[in-house]
Amino acid sequence: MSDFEPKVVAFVCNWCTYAGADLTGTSRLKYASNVKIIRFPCTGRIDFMLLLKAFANGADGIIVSGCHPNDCHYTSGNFHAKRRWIMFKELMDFMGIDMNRVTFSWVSAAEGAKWAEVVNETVTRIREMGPYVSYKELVNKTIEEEVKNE
Amino acid sequence: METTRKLIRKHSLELLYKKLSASNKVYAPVTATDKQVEYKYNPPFSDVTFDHIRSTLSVKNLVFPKVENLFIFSNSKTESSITDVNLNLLPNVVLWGSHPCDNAAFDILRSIFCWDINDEFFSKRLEKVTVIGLACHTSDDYCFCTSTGNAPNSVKGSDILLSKLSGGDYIAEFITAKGSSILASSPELFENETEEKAVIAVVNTKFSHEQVTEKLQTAFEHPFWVENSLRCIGCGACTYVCPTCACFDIQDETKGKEGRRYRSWDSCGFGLFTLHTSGHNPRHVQSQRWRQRIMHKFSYMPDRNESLGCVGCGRCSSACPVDMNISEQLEALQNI
Amino acid sequence: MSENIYKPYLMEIDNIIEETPDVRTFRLKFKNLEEAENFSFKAGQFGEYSVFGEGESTFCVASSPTRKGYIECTFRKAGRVTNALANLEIGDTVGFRGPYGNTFPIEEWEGKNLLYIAGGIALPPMRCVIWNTIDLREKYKDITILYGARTVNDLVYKHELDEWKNRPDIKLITTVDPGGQTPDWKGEIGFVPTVLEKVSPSSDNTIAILCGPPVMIKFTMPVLKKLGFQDKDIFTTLENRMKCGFGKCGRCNVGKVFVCKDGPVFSYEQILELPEEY
Amino acid sequence: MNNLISRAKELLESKTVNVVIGYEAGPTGLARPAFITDSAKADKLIYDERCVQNLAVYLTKAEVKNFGKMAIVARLPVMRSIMMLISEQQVIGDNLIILGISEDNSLLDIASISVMQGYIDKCDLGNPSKDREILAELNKMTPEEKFSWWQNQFSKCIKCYACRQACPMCYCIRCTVEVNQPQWIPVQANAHGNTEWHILRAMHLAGRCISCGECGRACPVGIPCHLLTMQLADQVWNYFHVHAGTSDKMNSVLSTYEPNDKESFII
Amino acid sequence: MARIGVFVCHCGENISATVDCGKVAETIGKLKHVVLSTEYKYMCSDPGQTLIKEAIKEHNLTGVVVSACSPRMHEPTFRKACAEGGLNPYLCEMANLREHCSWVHEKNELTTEKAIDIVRTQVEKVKLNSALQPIKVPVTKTAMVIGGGIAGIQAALDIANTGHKVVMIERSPSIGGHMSQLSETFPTLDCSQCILTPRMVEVAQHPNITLYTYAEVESVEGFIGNFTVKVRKKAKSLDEKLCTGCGLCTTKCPQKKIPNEFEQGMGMRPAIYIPFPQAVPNRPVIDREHCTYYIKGKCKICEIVCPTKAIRFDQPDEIIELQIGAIVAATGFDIKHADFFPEYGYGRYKDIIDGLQFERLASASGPTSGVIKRPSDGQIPKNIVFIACAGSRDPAKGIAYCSKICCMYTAKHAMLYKHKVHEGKAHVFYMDIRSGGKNYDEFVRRAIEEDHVNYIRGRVSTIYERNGKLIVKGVDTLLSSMPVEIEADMVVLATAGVANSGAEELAQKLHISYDSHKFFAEAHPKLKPVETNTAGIFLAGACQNPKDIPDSVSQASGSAVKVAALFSQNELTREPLVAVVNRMGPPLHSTCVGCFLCQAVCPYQAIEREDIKTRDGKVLKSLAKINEGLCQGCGTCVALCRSKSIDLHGYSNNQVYAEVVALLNEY
Repeated sequence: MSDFEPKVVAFVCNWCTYAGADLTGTSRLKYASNVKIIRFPCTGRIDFMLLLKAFANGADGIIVSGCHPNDCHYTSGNFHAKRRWIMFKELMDFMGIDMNRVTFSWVSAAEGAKWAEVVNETVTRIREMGPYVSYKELVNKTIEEEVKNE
Repeated sequence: METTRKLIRKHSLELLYKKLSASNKVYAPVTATDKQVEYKYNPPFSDVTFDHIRSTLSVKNLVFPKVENLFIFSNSKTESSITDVNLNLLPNVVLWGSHPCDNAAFDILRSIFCWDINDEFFSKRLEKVTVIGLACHTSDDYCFCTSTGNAPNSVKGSDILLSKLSGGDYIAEFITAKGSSILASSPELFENETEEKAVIAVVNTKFSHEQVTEKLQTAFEHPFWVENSLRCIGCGACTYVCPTCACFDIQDETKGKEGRRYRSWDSCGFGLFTLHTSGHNPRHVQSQRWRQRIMHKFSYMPDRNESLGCVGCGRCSSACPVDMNISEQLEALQNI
Repeated sequence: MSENIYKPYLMEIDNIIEETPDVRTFRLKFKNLEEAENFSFKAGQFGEYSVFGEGESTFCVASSPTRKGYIECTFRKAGRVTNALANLEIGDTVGFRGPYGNTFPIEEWEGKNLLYIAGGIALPPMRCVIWNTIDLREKYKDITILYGARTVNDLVYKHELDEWKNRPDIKLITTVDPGGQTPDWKGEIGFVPTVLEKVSPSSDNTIAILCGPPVMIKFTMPVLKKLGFQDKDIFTTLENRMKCGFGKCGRCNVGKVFVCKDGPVFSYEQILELPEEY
Repeated sequence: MNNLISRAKELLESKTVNVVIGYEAGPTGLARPAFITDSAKADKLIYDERCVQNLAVYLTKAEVKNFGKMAIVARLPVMRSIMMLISEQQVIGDNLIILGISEDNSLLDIASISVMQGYIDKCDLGNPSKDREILAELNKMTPEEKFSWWQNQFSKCIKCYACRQACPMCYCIRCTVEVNQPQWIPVQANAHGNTEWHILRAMHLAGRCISCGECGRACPVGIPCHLLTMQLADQVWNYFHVHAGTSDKMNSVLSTYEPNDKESFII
Repeated sequence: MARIGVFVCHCGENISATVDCGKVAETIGKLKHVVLSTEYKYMCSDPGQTLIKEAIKEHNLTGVVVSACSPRMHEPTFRKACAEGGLNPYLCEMANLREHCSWVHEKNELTTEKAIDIVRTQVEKVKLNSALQPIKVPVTKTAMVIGGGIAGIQAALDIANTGHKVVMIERSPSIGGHMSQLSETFPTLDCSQCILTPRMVEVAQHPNITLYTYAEVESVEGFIGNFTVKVRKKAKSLDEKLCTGCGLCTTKCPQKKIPNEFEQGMGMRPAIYIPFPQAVPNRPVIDREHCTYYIKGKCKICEIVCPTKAIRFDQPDEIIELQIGAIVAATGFDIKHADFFPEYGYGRYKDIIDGLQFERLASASGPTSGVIKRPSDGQIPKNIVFIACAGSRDPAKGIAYCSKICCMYTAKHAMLYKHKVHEGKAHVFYMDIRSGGKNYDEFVRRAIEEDHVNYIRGRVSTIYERNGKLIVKGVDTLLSSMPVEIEADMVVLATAGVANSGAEELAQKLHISYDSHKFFAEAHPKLKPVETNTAGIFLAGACQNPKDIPDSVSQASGSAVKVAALFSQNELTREPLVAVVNRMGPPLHSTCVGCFLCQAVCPYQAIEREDIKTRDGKVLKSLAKINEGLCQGCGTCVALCRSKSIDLHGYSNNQVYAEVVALLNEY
């Protein structure tokens, strides 16, 4: 697995983490290129199903990041998101779906360096964990079985 | 045609099972940990149950899987190409120990899938199936096979029908050429029939399906439907466990450039089933959907497909979370 | 040909007309010439059109069987498949299964007057039979087309409406709902039933073919009856949700009638016998 | 039971209600939901341990709503469901008469929603004890064990949606599984589609599940899917100290927040 | 007919140094629906933008992806360019190849691959974009100012002077607020009333201002530009048109022992009263709670003496409905009163007073005509102690914040005292001296150095009476916490400034948020200090947090400009990136089930209830409906909606889903 390069999707809010990641760029800080960002207006907009869709489409890891509590551009979106993630994480843990593959973080528009850290730490962790075989199998194995007609 | 009847000892049955397992996939019922009876491929003989009344699901998935690929496609910038599923690669399957009601369902399914044009996904699968049925020696209140023209020891749909003898051995009745070929290939396992009688469950007739069909001709607007379906919660349990329900959906699924078109089980119990894009729904309330299910099986199918759409297995009633008992309702319908 | 009855023909989009912002007409040509040779259909039949990866959608063949070498379909962006279809370009590939269903009994109509009444997006299922009878013009007597839409913008086949308007052997009446007209609108203003009553075509030796939204049908039927049309001389098409197209998937039935097999064309006489499930 | 029958008769005869939703015994001896519109038929009503279905599911069903004023036989889970349905504006409390049934199967005097609230407040609102035991067992497993345990369960799922239909809180006109733009949940009943369906269902009931267990009981293939929502109900209590269905004015946990909600995993 | 054009920018070498732009353009060109995929050195330059505009026309593009820098930088630029090229600007998306790719990664194949993934994702998204039109909201050009203190007065005058109508609501009988109670103001020591009363009069006489005193906001509905406000005009028991303000009634009223609010309870007033001589309007009201007639049913002396027969005992409260375009909340603050400081014996000892009471004592128009007399016996205190931070910055008392004005007014009080009682001694206990502000610190230094006020850094632990003196015990933390004991004749507490009574209720009526101290919350602590979270409602003065006069006035002018800016347009134009509720066909077929959980998550009260009714008014169904005027497009409701009946323009479910799929799959 030494040459395994994980695919990591980042779901970030426009006002804090996206801007923070812009600052990482402006500051020319380097981080792993495995992470690709999808922009949302607010963490409150991020549907938990999208995380599953990312795994189903082959992501090995996920980062979800937005404004620090109290800093939400829309006042409360991140607070709602927080409750949503608490519940989601508990459910995933209960079902044995590995939440160590998801990094939840608050990265503000000023924390360009933190963004680089979050990315690098996540990529290193996922690289060690290897590809997310069990979720991929969930999607692929069943199709193969159906092709074989049971 | 006069059928051959042979005796097969319990231990020979095991030998037969093992022999068949070596060259086929054998699909046989086992009792799962949670008391549910489910069919599995090639389970150890010791796990196979001979005493179940009914499995949780029917065996229709052998010929009508819950998900089935219709073809594989591939998309490029402007082109698309289609690759067929090779149905010839389907394995031979021996369906072992299924009851006469489930076996009778194959003909009914054929009347749906092949009534007009031949659905080769269904028919090719059916060709590959050899049915070693097992006559019922027990039954329960949900059973009503005798009301639908079946019987606990009906040979309909079976290639071989086993019946349990009071001593624990079995009578094997060879009904079709497929069945006889098994006898021909393993004559050593069978003995001649004795005087011992088979134990056959008693299932009382609850209604006359002919009368029900007759009544339904004019019952479309009857208040019966609303009154008797108020407690129906609109799930698809009855249709999915049913051995003869064959409604399906067709969907696409892609991953990157590749994808497949498949069909999957669908249920007339769902509102979405008939919902138009405009939001209009011809069957917009549950009573209409419940009516559709009964009408389809007991009126439309006798009319269009020349077969009754029900084998009287009672699965839909036992699976129903709110006790929508179909034989009770049919009994009532007979008398409206 | 394969026995896979679910396998569509591969068709290439030969032309696209943007009828309204939401409505498109595609002209489709078979990619495989052999398939094109063996293909035939009749007025009133429908098919399953597909975008690979999105699924199938059901609509009528909108072109006339008298025009060989291609088929046309007209659809409105409404669901997943039609939205995907609307995104396609000339040269792209789509799937087509069909033709399915019964046909308009145009042979039986020979020697009669034809009155076509359509509302909104219901002209496409009728366009096929309209062109079919126009192309066999000498076999029919008067042909009258009454077409209404909510607004001028919602009228489809604008170029063909012009053509029909200018033909001496066709009487075309177009109308838009009150408020839906533009300053230079020259047609009628009013709902289809009202305009029908005003035009008051004779029912003598005439077949009426009626397609439109349920509310239009509901209010047009009494007018037709008043004009003296018999139930057996009024035809319409039913459109139920469909998947397979050949009477197996179980959803389009109205009572014991499969719309996909026994329809989509029904006489009003037949409709009256159906339970109200459409 | 006699109390229940006489009360039902009285309500129907006085035209206070048009229907009494309760239980009757079916031909196989099972209890099942019954809709009594005629006081002469009120004798059919039963109440005992066999009466398990959550009748609140009917309060949002179109054909039942048409009755207008109705009375409903309600044990604790049904009462809590009613609270949830009122708070989510699906049911108007004034149109409803609660025929409350206590833990020892006797008729309660529930004159109003606030009386019902008082009754609920006095009850044990946690998960049923038999489910608590299974939950504890499951929570002891390793993640891999949990995954395979649940995958084994989900492999049985046929997507009949009995779990959804039996749930009083799954009253949506359109379920997410019926949305195809985008196709959030794969339509087919395979490992992938089934897993995501059960995740979706549990998440949609997070903070809304009142632990009646009806989803698991309704499942024709025996998937204990109620454990998913019950686990979340436990967690809702742990994190937010809220029990669903305890007030008719409550906002759901996921549609509200406290600035100081505690979590330990966001960096 | 999706026809997408993709433009890959080199950004000089900023992108092309690490990303193989040629390869990106070539790979993306092979995607379905991409009809043009090209690269250019500087897309944001004029020639770059021209490239886009020409391509839109030439290729009849239905979508554009500019693969360049962050959309936070140039999205407006390229959207504008697209609009100029004839393409709806919302059909343009940007792929961030610079900040999120070339600048943060080394030059290698992986970086180029990532760039391709990023662009592909935006291509898939833009196919699902829809042409949006900016939202137009009509604007009613009448502002409402709630509160007639200095902040409200300033805001009202500034708005009125821009030519727009203003309605001012004041709940007490006169405008003027706390400033009218003050004696002199820091740091200039000019007379408060002298600078305030002309402005009060101006408000009353301004042709653009309608003043409602003795009135309160009853309810607020609607949204920016379109509020409907119901105002309760409390009965003054007086026909204001007839009353000349002669004041005869107030002198004849037999009930004279009512604590005077204006004098902070230091004086008395009758039941029919004008709050203070310079009140605007200068008309009395009857205090029905204390009036003998309302209590006992007889008296009516005022009616008898009134020369113009203006008294109306049976006058009811009146509710008026006003159409308002913008609201300025300027409801001010209050200070902590009795019982809050048991350790200081406030309430037990008459000679412990609060700052506002001292203002009245020092005021020439006050109960003592400006002579500093202590309340208990009217003696002039010779030794006076001022205690700053009484309550403020004391988390134990639940007030963690600094009340901001106390340091300054305490210095002023000490100074005024020294100016009036030359031989007296003034002591000030303080924690820190906060005197930031123009000439503020100089002012405090003056008190200490020129007026010899004794500043002691330390807290007072207790005050008790001994031999007619108030013994103030504290420590001097600058002198190694030496205990300090002062025998004072009078003690003045600079009590904490707190939210005004009724602030919470009003905030709820206005649907604006407020903090845990019930001060109104600004939309952003730095960048939107005047706005609230509800569009069209602004803040001025101490209702947001305690402020001094110049700060209140500045903020008032600030909010006035916000209102004027809003009123400068006939229609409000808003970004159309708002939520929408699915209305599949006729509303009856909407997939919304009406659970209204979305209402609870919306921070902007943008979700309304829409009842679908039959012709005879029976409600068939209730649906959520988004008020486009209020929605800010956060999308929290979208993620919450179980039936996916709400979607968000610009970040629709279809779009974000397509992005996830496109990011992870190659086509």
